Amino acid sequence: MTSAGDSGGQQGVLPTGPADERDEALLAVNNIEVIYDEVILVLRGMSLEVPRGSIVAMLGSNGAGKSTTLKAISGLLPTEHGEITDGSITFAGADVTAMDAADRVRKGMSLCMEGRRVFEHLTVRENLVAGSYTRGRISDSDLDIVYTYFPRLHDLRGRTAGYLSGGEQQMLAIGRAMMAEPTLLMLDEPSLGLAPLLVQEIFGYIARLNAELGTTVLVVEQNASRALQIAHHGYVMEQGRIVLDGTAAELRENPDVKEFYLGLGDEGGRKNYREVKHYKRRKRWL
Amino acid sequence: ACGGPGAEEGDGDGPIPIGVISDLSGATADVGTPYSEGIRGYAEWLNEQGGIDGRELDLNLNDYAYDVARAEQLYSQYVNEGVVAVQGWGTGDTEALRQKVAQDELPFMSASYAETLVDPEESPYNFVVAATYSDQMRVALDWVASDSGGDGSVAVFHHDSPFGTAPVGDGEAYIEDNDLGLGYDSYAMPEGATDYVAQLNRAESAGAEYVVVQNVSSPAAMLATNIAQQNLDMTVVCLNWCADEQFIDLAGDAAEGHIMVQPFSPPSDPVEGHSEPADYLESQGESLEDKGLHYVQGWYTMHVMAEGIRHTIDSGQEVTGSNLRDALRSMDPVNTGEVTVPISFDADSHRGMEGTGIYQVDDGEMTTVERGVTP
Amino acid sequence: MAATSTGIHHRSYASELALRHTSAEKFRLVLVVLAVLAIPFVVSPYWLTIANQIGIAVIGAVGLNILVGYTGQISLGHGGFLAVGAYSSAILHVRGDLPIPLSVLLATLTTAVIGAFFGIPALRLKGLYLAIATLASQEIILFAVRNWEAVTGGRDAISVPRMELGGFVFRQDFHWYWVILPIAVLAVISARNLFRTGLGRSFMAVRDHDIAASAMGVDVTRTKVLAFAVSSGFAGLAGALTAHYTGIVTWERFTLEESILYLAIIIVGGLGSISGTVYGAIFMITLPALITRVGQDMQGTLPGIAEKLPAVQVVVFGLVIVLFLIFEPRGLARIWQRLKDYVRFWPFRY
Amino acid sequence: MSDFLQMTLFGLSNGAILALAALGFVLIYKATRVINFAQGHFLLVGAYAFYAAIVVLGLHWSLAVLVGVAFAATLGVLVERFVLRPMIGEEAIAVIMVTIGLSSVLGGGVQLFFGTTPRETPQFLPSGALTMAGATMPWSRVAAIGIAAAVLVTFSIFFTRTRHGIAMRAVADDQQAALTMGISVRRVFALAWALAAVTAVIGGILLADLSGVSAGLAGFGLIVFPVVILGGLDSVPGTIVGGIIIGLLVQYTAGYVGGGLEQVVPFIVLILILMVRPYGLFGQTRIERV
Amino acid sequence: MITRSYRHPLNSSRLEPGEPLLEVSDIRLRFGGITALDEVSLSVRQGTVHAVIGPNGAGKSSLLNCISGLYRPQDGTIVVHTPAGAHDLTRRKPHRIAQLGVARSFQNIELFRHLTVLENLMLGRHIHMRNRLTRSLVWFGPARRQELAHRELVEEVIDLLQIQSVRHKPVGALAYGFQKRVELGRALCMQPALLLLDEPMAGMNAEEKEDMARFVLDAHELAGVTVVLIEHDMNVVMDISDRVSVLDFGRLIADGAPEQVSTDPDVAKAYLGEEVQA
Ligand SMILES: Nc1ncnc2c1ncn2[C@@H]1O[C@H](COP(=O)(O)OP(=O)(O)OP(=O)(O)O)[C@@H](O)[C@H]1O
Ligand SMILES: Nc1ncnc2c1ncn2[C@@H]1O[C@H](COP(=O)(O)OP(=O)(O)OP(=O)(O)O)[C@@H](O)[C@H]1O
Ligand SMILES: [Mg+2]
Ligand SMILES: [Mg+2]
Repeated sequence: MTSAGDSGGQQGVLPTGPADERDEALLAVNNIEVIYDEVILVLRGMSLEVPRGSIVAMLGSNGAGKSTTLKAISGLLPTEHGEITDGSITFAGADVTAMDAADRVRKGMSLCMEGRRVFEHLTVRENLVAGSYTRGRISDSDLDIVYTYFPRLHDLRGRTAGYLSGGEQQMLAIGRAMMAEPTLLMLDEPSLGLAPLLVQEIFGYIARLNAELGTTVLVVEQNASRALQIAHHGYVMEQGRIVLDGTAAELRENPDVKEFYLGLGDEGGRKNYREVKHYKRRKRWL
Repeated sequence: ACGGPGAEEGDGDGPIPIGVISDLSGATADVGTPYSEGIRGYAEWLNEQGGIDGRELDLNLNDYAYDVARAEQLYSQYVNEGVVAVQGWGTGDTEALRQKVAQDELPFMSASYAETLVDPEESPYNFVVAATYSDQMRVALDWVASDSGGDGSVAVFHHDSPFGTAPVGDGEAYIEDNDLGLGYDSYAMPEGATDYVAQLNRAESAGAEYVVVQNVSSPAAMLATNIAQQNLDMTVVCLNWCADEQFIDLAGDAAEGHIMVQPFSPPSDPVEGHSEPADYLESQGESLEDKGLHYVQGWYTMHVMAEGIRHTIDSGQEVTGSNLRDALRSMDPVNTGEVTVPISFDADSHRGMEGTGIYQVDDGEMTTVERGVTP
Repeated sequence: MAATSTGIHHRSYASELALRHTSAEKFRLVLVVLAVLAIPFVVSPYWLTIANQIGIAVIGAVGLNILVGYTGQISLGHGGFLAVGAYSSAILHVRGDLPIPLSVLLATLTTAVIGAFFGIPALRLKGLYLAIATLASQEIILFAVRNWEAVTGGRDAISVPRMELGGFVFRQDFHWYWVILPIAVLAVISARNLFRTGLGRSFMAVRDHDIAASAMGVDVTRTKVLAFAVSSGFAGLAGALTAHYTGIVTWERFTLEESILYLAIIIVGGLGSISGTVYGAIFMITLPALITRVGQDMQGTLPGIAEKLPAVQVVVFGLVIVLFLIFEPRGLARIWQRLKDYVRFWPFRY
Repeated sequence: MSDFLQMTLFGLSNGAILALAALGFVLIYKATRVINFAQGHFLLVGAYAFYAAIVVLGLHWSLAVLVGVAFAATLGVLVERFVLRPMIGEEAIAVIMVTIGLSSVLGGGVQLFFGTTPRETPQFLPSGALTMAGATMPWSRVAAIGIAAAVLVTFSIFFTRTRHGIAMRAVADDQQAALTMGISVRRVFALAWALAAVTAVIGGILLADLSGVSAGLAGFGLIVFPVVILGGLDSVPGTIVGGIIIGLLVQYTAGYVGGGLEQVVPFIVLILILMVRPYGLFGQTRIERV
Repeated sequence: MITRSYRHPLNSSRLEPGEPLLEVSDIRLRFGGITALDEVSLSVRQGTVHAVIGPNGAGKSSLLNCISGLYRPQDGTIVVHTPAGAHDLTRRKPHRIAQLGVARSFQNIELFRHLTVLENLMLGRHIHMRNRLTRSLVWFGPARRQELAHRELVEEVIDLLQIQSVRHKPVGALAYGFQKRVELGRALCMQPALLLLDEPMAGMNAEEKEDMARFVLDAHELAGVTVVLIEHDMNVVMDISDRVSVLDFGRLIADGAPEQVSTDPDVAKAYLGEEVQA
């Protein structure tokens, strides 16, 4: 925990990568439309850009299609009876819309899926080895980078992953995604179910990763205040399309974002959960 | 018969429809295929000869894959098409259809030679064209008794099914009734076994010197191989469905010296009756040696049925199921040119014959020990 | 799936619980009923045999679907339970001289009890382990049938006299059609009923998540055993009908292949769908017959193919199943659903 | 005593072949969570391929083995590509049904080419027999034990030690997650099927040597089920132990009890053991957390 | 505050507010070498919202699982009080515990995926229904009447949770937030005496959390249901709970009123870190 604790100081500090490099879009999603089961239209013209070297946060209520977007980007839709019926996705200048999911990982896109999804019957160590699959043979010392960020995983390395607690599994999932050494790391709700201390650590870690290794990060997150603290840019998604975007700072000041995502009252102070009304203003950007 | 709508009886001068239920792809397809080809071959040959009194046999032959439900479907289709008789195959389907053929009055011949089928009281429309399994067993036991000088011991290795157990009980009774003084034990041969060493060991401990096999060729050949490998001093006596060329081919040297009880004489022991199928096959560019004795068996089973039809027509009757049955019962014994003993039925018994041949494997051939042996 | 419930509004919970809602659905039902009633008068006895076999298969397969599709317990032992039903009813009728309706009923109950007994491994086993354990029960039942000669007559078949009710003898498929059809319809309806009540829901809850089900107060043990009992009860009924319909009971009819056929029916039809079971039974029973038919026709036109035909038929049979499942692994029920949706939402795609 | 030894030796050799045949199930299950009901038919196809290479093409047996293995591997890959791949992500039981359909296609295919007559085995394993303490055991069976042991040990190591072995197990756990690791689920599946087909060929060849080449070989697939389950569906060492237990059990029952009981004894023992160990002797426990 | 009235009482516990409802004493739970719970004792009183917090892997879910009978602690007792007396839960099967009115939701959403929302909620009624095979097969008559009768309470819960629109959808196809609500609803349909909620608000944005908090409070305030709540969001915990227990590595390190616990240095060190309290 020591190393992660250090990263606390990085929060909110913009990463230091060269500006011009950051401006070039590493990932561009152009107007995609996604349909599940040939009938359920989930994404309706979704567009998004992730500049190289930046951290981009995506917010949105449950069911808005955030996970679907990430699955579309990483090529997982065919495994769920979903397909991209329109639009395109480019990564590092190449069109990857129809590329096989495994090949995308080889190209440097790595997704850490929602809900942990560790390999239950494998040990922690074997999970990490599986994560490094695209890198060919690795030695045990290659695992150290993950162990330094998550010392707990080192202690648990011989344990069967399925028996870890929720938070431990989440660490493992992120560590495993790291092992592929991605250029673009996509995280789907990394703080889900984590204790405050760990949330803090993980966001610190994401920021550090971005700053130290230059990894581009696209993070979907419900903990909007955390996400907007480390992100450079943010998108808000509703019902299958982007309804708002801007720099993180702009979004933090937007009144709607404040109310719906940051849980702040009109006066800017935090609302008390006990006092929230039954029938509230329900604004949608549609 | 209850043919239902659209059924046309095989009357008039048109072809005579006959249904055939064959196993061409199921569990017993290895022997079912040549048997079925024999049936078809005979019909084609007969039709080339001008049929019966100018009327051709119209075979409707289908595979039922040894599946009783499929046999029922096919049977029902045949009834619907107005067949006058049916050639069936296995024990399961023959049993399952026994009541129906009686009700529909369709003579039914099959390759299941269980003793229960020869009693017209129980199965009025079933005709057994060969010596029954029980008769074959009796002949085998007589042979064992004389070969051993009256104090041998027999182990019956049988398929674990009605087919396999059909002669087991009768064999035991036969030993007792005739004071043959033979030891007698039976062993089921589990499906899919890769050896029968354990069973053989038990049989050996029980003192068995003769192994009567009521099963098909492949397991019988494996049994013979095991006996050879274990250097056991046992003589195999194969009944009907393993008494064939396949057994010899599969067992190779291990088959030498073993005995076979087989009502139909094999092509390797040419008799007059082989020339017709052999010539016919030659005209088709094939040979009887390749097809083997089950072809002959199918051929002459169909021959018996055809003779029944000829007798019906000759006696001025319409060709219907019940007339055909009466004809089969009343006609002269069918001569098969020494392939079998003459075949005949009467109102009290549908046992076509009692006599069977005994063969011995010698130098990879079935050589005749004796023909027409009766228990 | 999401699209299916749109467009219909209910005024009471009661109307919502009905099985048919729209007039189109009711109209379709009337058509189906008319067709089913007309069948025996228009088709040949051959197709009537198939219809009867389908009817029996529907009963047995509904039972299997209750267990596999709705309760999530894979079973490879259905053939064994059919055997128990067939033998019980035959023995009760032939040796015990019970009238057939009674012997069939008792056979159904006996099979249910035996099924419950063989369901006990399900309390500990899951998935494929359970599947193989049920395969074991199949083998054990058939072994018992073959060797318990005093009761079952051993390896030989039991011959069952033709059914006679009030002096009327059921000889033909035409007669049997009117026996099998109502029973099959009742079986289908009662299964549908089961799954709109709490009991049926608890079956599905155990399938989807047995831990959560137990936390909801569902007694998982009881539910699983009950599912086995109900399922085998249906199998017993189907087996008993087979016995009297074919007039012969032999164990050879109830081998593993039979179990697999029944599994094929519910998978091709659609797991967890009663109507799918009916489609599946029709499909799987008719398919071999159709293939044979086509083969016969080809025999005339392509004489050379005659010897190869059986092998070709086997290949085609397998191929149809494979292609079918590749095309729609969720079965015929799903295809039918899609067709209906397509018509309903036409010309809009979404 | 010599009877006992005799039965033990035969039990062991049968067990070895059972284990080898079971290995094919395990390989496929481990990677794809599918029980391949066509495994018996792979055995059949393998035996016929070998037979064809030796008898029809007239090759030396060592070449024929290579041809058989190559043929099987190709078949495995093709089957995966065209039959199993479209089923990725479907319910296990639907996939099982596909393999049942597949078995029908394979069985019919073999019949199409080779007919229904059983063929004599091309003898290639050493003939003659090993005699010890009054028991005789053909050399071919001794060789079978050796071959089976070698294949099984190789695979045990593969799964626990190598990266590809781990990838295979990862795919079995969670295909989607494996995809996000860049593990090509397709390639893993193809590999699993190819390997399973290859083990089936080896099993088929050994089996054919003992019992001849005929359609009956396919039935072996079913006899193997108790072995697979007893050992634990996903355990390579489990297949060895399971194979040996069942092999011996069948021999002893046949030898000492008889009456056809040997056919059900494996199943009865299987149920008893499963009641105590629901995942077989070595199978991995399903993890259920809430 | 707008109040709503209910035709059906959602709370089936007849104890007076403030009386001890659940008493966990010295339970110890081990998995192989790991001790998930180590001599944990706590007492939940009727009519309170009792939060359990702690770092990941501290044993919070394990505690809930022990209460609902899914795990069996090696030592200790867990007692639920009803007017009829005290019941030890440690040797009871889960479904028997559910029959005592202990309802729960799960951390990772354990709904019946292939069933519709309605069916899931109706399953919540299971303990109150009598299921007879013959009646079910016949449907007309008692079975149908029973379905209709229980449907009324279920519809009330549907209204409460505002999930009318998805009533007939299979829950597997629902968005996460709805699934969470359905899970809560399923537990409420049991008319619980004690409601155990394992991270009901995980993965939600502020707005959705507000809704969820509202639903929990509705059940608590309007129906008087006693709630045990595991939650990581300290704001929620602070706002809605009456009492907080803190677990760390299987041990209870603090237990008390929210304000008291949040200022405890041990808790801050183990759990909160330098969490900014806005
Ligand atoms: N496999 C699927 N089949 C059908 N519909 C799906 C599937 N996956 C998602 N959906 C639907 O797509 C919509 C968007 O789902 P998605 O998981 O992308 O939302 P999300 O924004 O990630 O929500 P959350 O915050 O709850 O994770 C939802 O309405 C969901 O019901
Ligand atoms: N079924 C089980 N088998 C083995 N170990 C288990 C099991 N369930 C829980 N554990 C272990 O017990 C410990 C406590 O787990 P638990 O799930 O109760 O934690 P938690 O407090 O709920 O954490 P989180 O906030 O991450 O959900 C963990 O170390 C976990 O690995
Ligand atoms: Mg999501
Ligand atoms: Mg937890």
